[in-house]
Amino acid sequence: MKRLALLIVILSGGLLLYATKDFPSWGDPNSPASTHVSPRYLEKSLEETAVPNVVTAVLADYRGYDTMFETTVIFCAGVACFMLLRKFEPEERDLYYRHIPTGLTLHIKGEKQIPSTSKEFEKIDAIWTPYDFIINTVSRFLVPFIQLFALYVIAHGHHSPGGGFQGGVILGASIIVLAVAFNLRTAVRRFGEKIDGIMSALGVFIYAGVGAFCAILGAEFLNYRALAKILPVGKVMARSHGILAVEIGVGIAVMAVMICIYNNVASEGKFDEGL
Amino acid sequence: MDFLLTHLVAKYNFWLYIILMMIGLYAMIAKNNLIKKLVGMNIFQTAIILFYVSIGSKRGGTIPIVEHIAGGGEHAINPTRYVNPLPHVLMLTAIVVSVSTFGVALALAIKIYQRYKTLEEDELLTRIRES
Amino acid sequence: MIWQLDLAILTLVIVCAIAAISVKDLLGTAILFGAYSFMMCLLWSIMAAVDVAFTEASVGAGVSTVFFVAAVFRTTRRTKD
Amino acid sequence: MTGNYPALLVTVPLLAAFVIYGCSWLHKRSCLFMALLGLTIPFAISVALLKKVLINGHISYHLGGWDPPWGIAYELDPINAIVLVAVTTVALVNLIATSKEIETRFSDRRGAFYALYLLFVVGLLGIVATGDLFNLYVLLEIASITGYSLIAMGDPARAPLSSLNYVFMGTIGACFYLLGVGYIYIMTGSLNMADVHVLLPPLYHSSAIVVAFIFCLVGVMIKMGFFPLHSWLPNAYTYAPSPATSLIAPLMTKVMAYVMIRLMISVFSPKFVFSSIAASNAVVWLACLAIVMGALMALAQRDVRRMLTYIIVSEIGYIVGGAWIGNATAMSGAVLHIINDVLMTFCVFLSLGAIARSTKGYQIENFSGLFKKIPVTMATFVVSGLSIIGIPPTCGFFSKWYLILGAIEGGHYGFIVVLLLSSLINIILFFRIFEEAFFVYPKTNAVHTEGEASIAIAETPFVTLIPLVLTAILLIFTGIYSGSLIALIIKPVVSAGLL
Repeated sequence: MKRLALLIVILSGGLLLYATKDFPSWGDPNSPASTHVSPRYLEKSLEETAVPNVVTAVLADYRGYDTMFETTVIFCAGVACFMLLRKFEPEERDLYYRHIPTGLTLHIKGEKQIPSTSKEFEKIDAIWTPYDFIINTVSRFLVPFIQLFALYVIAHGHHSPGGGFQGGVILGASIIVLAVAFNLRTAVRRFGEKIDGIMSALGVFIYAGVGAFCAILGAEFLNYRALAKILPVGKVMARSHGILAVEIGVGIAVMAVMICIYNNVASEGKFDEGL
Repeated sequence: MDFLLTHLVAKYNFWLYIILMMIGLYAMIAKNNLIKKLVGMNIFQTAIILFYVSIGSKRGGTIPIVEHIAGGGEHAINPTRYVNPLPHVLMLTAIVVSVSTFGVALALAIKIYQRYKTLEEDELLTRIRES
Repeated sequence: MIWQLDLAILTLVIVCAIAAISVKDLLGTAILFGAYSFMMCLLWSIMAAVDVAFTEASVGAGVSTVFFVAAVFRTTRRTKD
Repeated sequence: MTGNYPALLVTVPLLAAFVIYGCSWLHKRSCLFMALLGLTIPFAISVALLKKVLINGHISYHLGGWDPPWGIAYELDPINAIVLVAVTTVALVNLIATSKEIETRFSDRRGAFYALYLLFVVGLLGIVATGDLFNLYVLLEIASITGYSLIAMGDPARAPLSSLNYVFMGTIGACFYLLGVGYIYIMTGSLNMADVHVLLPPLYHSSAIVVAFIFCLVGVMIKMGFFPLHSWLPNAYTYAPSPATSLIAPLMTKVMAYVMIRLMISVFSPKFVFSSIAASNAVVWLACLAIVMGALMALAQRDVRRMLTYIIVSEIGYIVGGAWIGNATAMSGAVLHIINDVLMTFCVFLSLGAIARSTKGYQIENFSGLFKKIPVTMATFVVSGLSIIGIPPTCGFFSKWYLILGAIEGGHYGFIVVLLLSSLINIILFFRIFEEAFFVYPKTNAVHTEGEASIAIAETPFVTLIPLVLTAILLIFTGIYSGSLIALIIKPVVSAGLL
């Protein structure tokens, strides 16, 4: 196998090197890639979409259709992880509880369970390390700031690097931080599975829905210019607002999917104990 | 000397992605562990992303965020001053696709491990043959 | 562009990639892979692809590494190669 | 609104998938209804589009209102309109026919299953309709990721590993395609297929373009399971759950074959493909090898489902060979074979799924005495089998006929010999099963234990049977009308592309 691999690698590497000789030199401002299609984006995007960050303008407007499917890919991954891993039937296994006042650990075998109403006991993971005061406090303190930063990244994507994806991932990471620092149950209690599932669908639905709405308003699919009919702004600003709307959709979807994948992977789909 | 070195670095950049891609491809074919293959797959994808980003770069170009210039029109914006934004857009998509594939593949790997308690391909094949 | 820095990062990327696929501990692979992604992200920000770099920093070096560690935690650290 | 049909064709099932997944958390029973609705509308739209394309000719739809080289465009010509109709038909009929099995088998996650099902269809529809090279990659990944996860839901012992192997191979394929697109982009600066087609001719001698073509082609060939690169295919399709197999097995490989033809005609040009790269003979011989090896490996299987997966490998060989012979007749034959093969592979897998209800497994021995038990279902299986062999009234004959005509025209006599040989092998393959089902009765001890009940007619439920019979009738109808299919739809486009 190793020899075969080496052969394939050398063969395709050689082919690629052979092709490199005809490339325009690196960083050449006169290469076809820099002169054919892209100058229009740089020249006109501010004028046509009122978005200074050209990458955002191209991502969400000129090639917005790609981005819709990109969000769909993420959604597919979330649904796939849910479908592959999620187990609904509770498995019989040992449970561990901690008696909060005394700090004693209870190991319960079989099906017996301490009633969930009991305030004195707390369910803990099988591989449990005592809570670290510093980690807990710092993460609890940081989470709101992470979320605030994520919202900034989404909202300010028009003017600076960032946008729905990055913001969505950071939002998702804020919940994942909770799951890592405390335990999975805390995170799931804060952000339930049902909400998560609905939000992942909702986010992509916002994106595709804005597109379909433009079609209903009589323009092409995803032509945000049509939004000017219902928004009190001009056609160029309507594009800018349309971009913001889809970025928000992307952010919601990506956040929900990241959390969904993490929860399923970290708990093997049982949603009881994680990392 | 300085010119030679910059040129070398520049060329190095275009070849690097081939080296990385071949590392990834080799890992995907030759490695026995499924997770290692996955890492190879990711390196392979990142190498392609590097290639695309290299297409977009321009000597002396800055980041593709257009400055607000009072009364600006098309005269105010000189496209050669900014790097090509299109490959960046495409690669955002590619990064997202790669993380999606990665997530699905990890889920599959966990499912395989749950059943066979191993991630080594040869052990998996012998266990399948036995059962 | 500072070419010394560029060269150093380019070398580190390759080193990280080779290390990630050859280390015999999957948790180590996870961390090295995160480092690889982060080096890549630096490389892209050098090439002025800020959006791509931002995405890679949050997705590649951030969330994927967490997924990876979670998956290793749920499976095994041991590997023969 | 009719102007927006090309976009709605893809986005209606897309929106339906999101709604289904969202609703599955609130109300599980409405999922099936919405999924049916989400596939019926695109079916109607695709038929309307086919009609429109036949009347008005080429349709170009600019998404987001941006003109092509800058924005993304959908390009519809008669050929891809008819492939779209085939895809939506198969997806809709398969959903109706297998809905019962899906509902019982995936009861707690049916929302997710339907969502992935619809997204798979979205991916395929987009791949066929799109006129943008990068958009094709994204849609390809949608179809692949949903395909991986649908396949992995099958046999818990084998399906996840088969699916993971498919992930590795599929990702290499998609990445090679992406790399090829990158090479095209660096040389031309454009991603729109029509634009690239115009920009390429001066660059045909450049090594980068040749390598780009090779990488795109290899990537697509991995995805369609062309012979030396088919290793993922048999396992993935054998262990998938049967509703997913009868969706994925007919569609994925054929749609990728269509992508190959599209790359050859409307991105690169036949002139480049057949003259600049002197590889067309080699590819035809490789296709011959694929046909023979597929048929021989099918002969070695005792498991009927696995046998059929190898037949797919062999059928892909027909299409690739026909496309690379390089004249209009053979190319029309290849396009016709894509459509016919979609229908007949679908029919054979669907009837196999229905048969599997009454048998315990997919081994040939399990088929004994089935004609007595489920006569109608077996009849549809026979019709699809005859079509794959290529017996005249069924559609399989006609595409093979055009392929042979094209091969004679192009002087590829080896291809003709191989085609006939594989048809002979197919006769052996299918008559082995027919014989078992028709003449052999279940072993006596089985009759003793189960008594008369095992002989009693236990026909497939109507919800599966009616779509199945309709598909079988469609096979014959496509066969009868294939002359006009070629004359009206395929030939004009193909000859315009090839001359």
